[in-house]
Amino acid sequence: MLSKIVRTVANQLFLFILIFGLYVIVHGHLTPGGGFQGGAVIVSGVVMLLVAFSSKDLQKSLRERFLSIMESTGALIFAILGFAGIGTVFFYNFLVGTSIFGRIPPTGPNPGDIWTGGVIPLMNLAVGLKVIAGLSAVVLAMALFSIGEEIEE
Amino acid sequence: MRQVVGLILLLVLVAFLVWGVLVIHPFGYPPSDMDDYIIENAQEETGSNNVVASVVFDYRGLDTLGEATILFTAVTGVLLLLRTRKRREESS
Amino acid sequence: MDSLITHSPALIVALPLLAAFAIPLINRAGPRVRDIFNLVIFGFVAFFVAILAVDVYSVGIHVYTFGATAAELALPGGYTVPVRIMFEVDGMSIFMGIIITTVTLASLIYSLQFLKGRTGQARFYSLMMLLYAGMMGLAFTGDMFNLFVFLEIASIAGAGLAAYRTNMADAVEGGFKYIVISAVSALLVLFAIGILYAQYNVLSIAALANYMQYTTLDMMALGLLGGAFVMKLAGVPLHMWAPDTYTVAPAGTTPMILAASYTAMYALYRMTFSLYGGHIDTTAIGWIVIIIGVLSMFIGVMMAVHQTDIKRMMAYHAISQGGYMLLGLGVGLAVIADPVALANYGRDAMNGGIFHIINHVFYKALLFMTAEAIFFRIGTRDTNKMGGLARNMKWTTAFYIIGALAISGIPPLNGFASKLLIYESVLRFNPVLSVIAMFVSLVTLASFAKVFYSAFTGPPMPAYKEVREVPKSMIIGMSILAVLIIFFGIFPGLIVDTIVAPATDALINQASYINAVMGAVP
Amino acid sequence: MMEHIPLNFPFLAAALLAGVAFYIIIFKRNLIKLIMGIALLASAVNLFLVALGYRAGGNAPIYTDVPPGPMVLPVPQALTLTSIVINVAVLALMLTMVVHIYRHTGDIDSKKSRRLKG
Repeated sequence: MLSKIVRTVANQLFLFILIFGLYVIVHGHLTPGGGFQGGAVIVSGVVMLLVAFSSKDLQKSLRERFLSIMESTGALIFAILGFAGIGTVFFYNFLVGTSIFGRIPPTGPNPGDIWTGGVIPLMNLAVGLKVIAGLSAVVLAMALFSIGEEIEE
Repeated sequence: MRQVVGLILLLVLVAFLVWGVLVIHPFGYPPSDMDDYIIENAQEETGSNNVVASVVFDYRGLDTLGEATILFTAVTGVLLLLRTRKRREESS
Repeated sequence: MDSLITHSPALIVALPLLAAFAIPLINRAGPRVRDIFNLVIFGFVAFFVAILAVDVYSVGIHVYTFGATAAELALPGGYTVPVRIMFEVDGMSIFMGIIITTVTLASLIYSLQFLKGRTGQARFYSLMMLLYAGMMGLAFTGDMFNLFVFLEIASIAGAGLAAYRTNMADAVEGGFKYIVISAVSALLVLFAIGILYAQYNVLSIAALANYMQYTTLDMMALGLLGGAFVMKLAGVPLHMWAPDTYTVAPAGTTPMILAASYTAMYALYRMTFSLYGGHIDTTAIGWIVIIIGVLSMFIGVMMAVHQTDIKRMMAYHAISQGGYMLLGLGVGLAVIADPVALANYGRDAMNGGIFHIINHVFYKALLFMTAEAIFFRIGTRDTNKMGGLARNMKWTTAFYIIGALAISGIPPLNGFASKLLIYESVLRFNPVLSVIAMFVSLVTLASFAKVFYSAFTGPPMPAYKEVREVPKSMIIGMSILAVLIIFFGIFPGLIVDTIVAPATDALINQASYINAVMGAVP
Repeated sequence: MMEHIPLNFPFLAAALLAGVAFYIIIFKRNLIKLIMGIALLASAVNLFLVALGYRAGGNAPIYTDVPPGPMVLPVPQALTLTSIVINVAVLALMLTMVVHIYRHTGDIDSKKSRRLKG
């Protein structure tokens, strides 16, 4: 547990890190970034909280069970999105041309449209969810284990 | 003994790699049959402006599923190894 | 049904992945629901493997392109280079698939009661499914980078499982050794993939084989790939991890980790036959493979003889038996350029080497399971502390005898069938090698007989008077393998004709592997 | 052949980085240093992959408001992304195991902790 100044600043800063990470995830099909990168940004925020507060405090608000479910959900959504293309072929981008994220951008340089990309934005979200939960769980579990705390199944 | 074998192995590997640097294509001028197809058709086929994202999630989507799986595997492994032995769950 | 067959390669990999992701959620409903869910999913997967096998044996190579507009469409319309990831299932791939699926089924059933009352079951099963998916993907894939990804999935899942018993220091060390070896070898593979990609700008194995020029860089890539896969399959100069890891891995998973090292052997064959075949100096490479094989055979068995830890002894025998497979395939590779010698004995040697993979995985899996059954009941793996177990553990003893006779090449069990094929064909290639192989087999018999006498016969030790037979699910798991061993031993000709010969043909016939993807492209 | 060398310095850097990594993996006995060696080898491979895809004067392969000109190859970037995540996963698992080994033996020297003789 660090000083009050650090804790307050970390608390405020976490919100901005969260927003930036979500921005990177959501715009993954338009700008550099994507689910993995944005997820890693948010996890860096979690690590910051872990440093500022003690891992036991963090465990109260961020339970391993919750993280585990969240990770499984993210992975399942991703795999099911791949599965959903099975009408044609596994991993077929079946949303291109439909009304959900289905717009096709003009060929060549363009300003970018968020409603493009088919399943790619959805997969980015799923992967983002998975990475946030997975890496937070790893960091938290290692921090808790190193101080000899009990880890939930 | 181990040191000598290790040193020889190391020198052979490094010499091998440096030799590879000499014969590889010049930096900045790679062959690009497959990538040209992707750069030209990614927008039309996947609707994504970010060609890397279209490679990651569409053209090579299975790799990304594998990658997500590896992350899942590692997290599962870490949580499996760091489990505490105090409580016995599922005693049924 | 047709669409099921078309999609079966994807489903075989995707269903276990989905199951693995879902297990932490399903586990909330209780362990019984989770076990049933596991078995049901695995039943479906086994069914898909079966229909895919029938399809591959009757129709030929099965190509499945992920994300294309049609599954068979390996090349994008009007383009000459494959762009997407594809699975390419030929006789050899489905052969590995059959091995892995059978062993996993036995392990899964065996683990049901083995794990009872232990912690971390949900994650254990999750990792088991992931290991299965990783091995199947490795066997099916037709894409270099995808091969790397599946190699890593199998490695990480295997390491996590090997270190499962974290209260034992040995277990964590065994797991750590495994993951270090796996990580280094996977990075070497990735380096090689980068080198190949730099020159040809494709990643599909068939396309790479099609464009292969065999430049200096390709030679480097072959060296890196060969080193990495020999490390992963525990070939002799790089075998040190295998005894540690096999010894400590919990029962159900030791056979799977063993199978994982043979998928690395499959990858080695895929590289030398399908990717580089026709360009490399096959005689020289073949002799290198033979030398590694003979060294593994000899050093493995010599290290095994004086072990007192029963699983460790079996692990050294696994290295030694791996040598037989390398010997058989090495002889085939050495004569592949010579059609007469290939027809005379080269093909038989390869049949023997490939047949030995399935035989060895089955009987070694059975032996590992009996060793763990003993450990399960009496809590030690030291053969000097065992004695008289035959009285109380009749089934386990019977399974041990079947496994030990099979590994020593005693007729009518399956080890005899494949070893005879190897002896006969290698004798015509080089008699010295054949004599070494027979000698190794004798030492193997001696070593297993010694353990049998010290562990199972004799008066029962006072401490083990109350030892009972292991639970039913463990016996069922072992008996699946025992029945297969006997069946393979009685009908070796049938097995060789139906599943082994297509695998050999798939390796020898590089052109059909390339054409399945590249089609009529010149 | 020789005129490529100044141009090929990214490849040379990758090769030398791999050399350092191999040195650490072969000679260092501290398990944490071994893991660092593997991480370094992973970095070398990633650097090599990214360098493969560079096209002289190329832009990032993203069409959103891209200036005219050639684009660098997208596939190596995707491969590198995959490889980075894989290495994170491997490192996490390896570090967990080292923590356990330290718990059991009180030491992270490979000579001492590998009591099992091969």
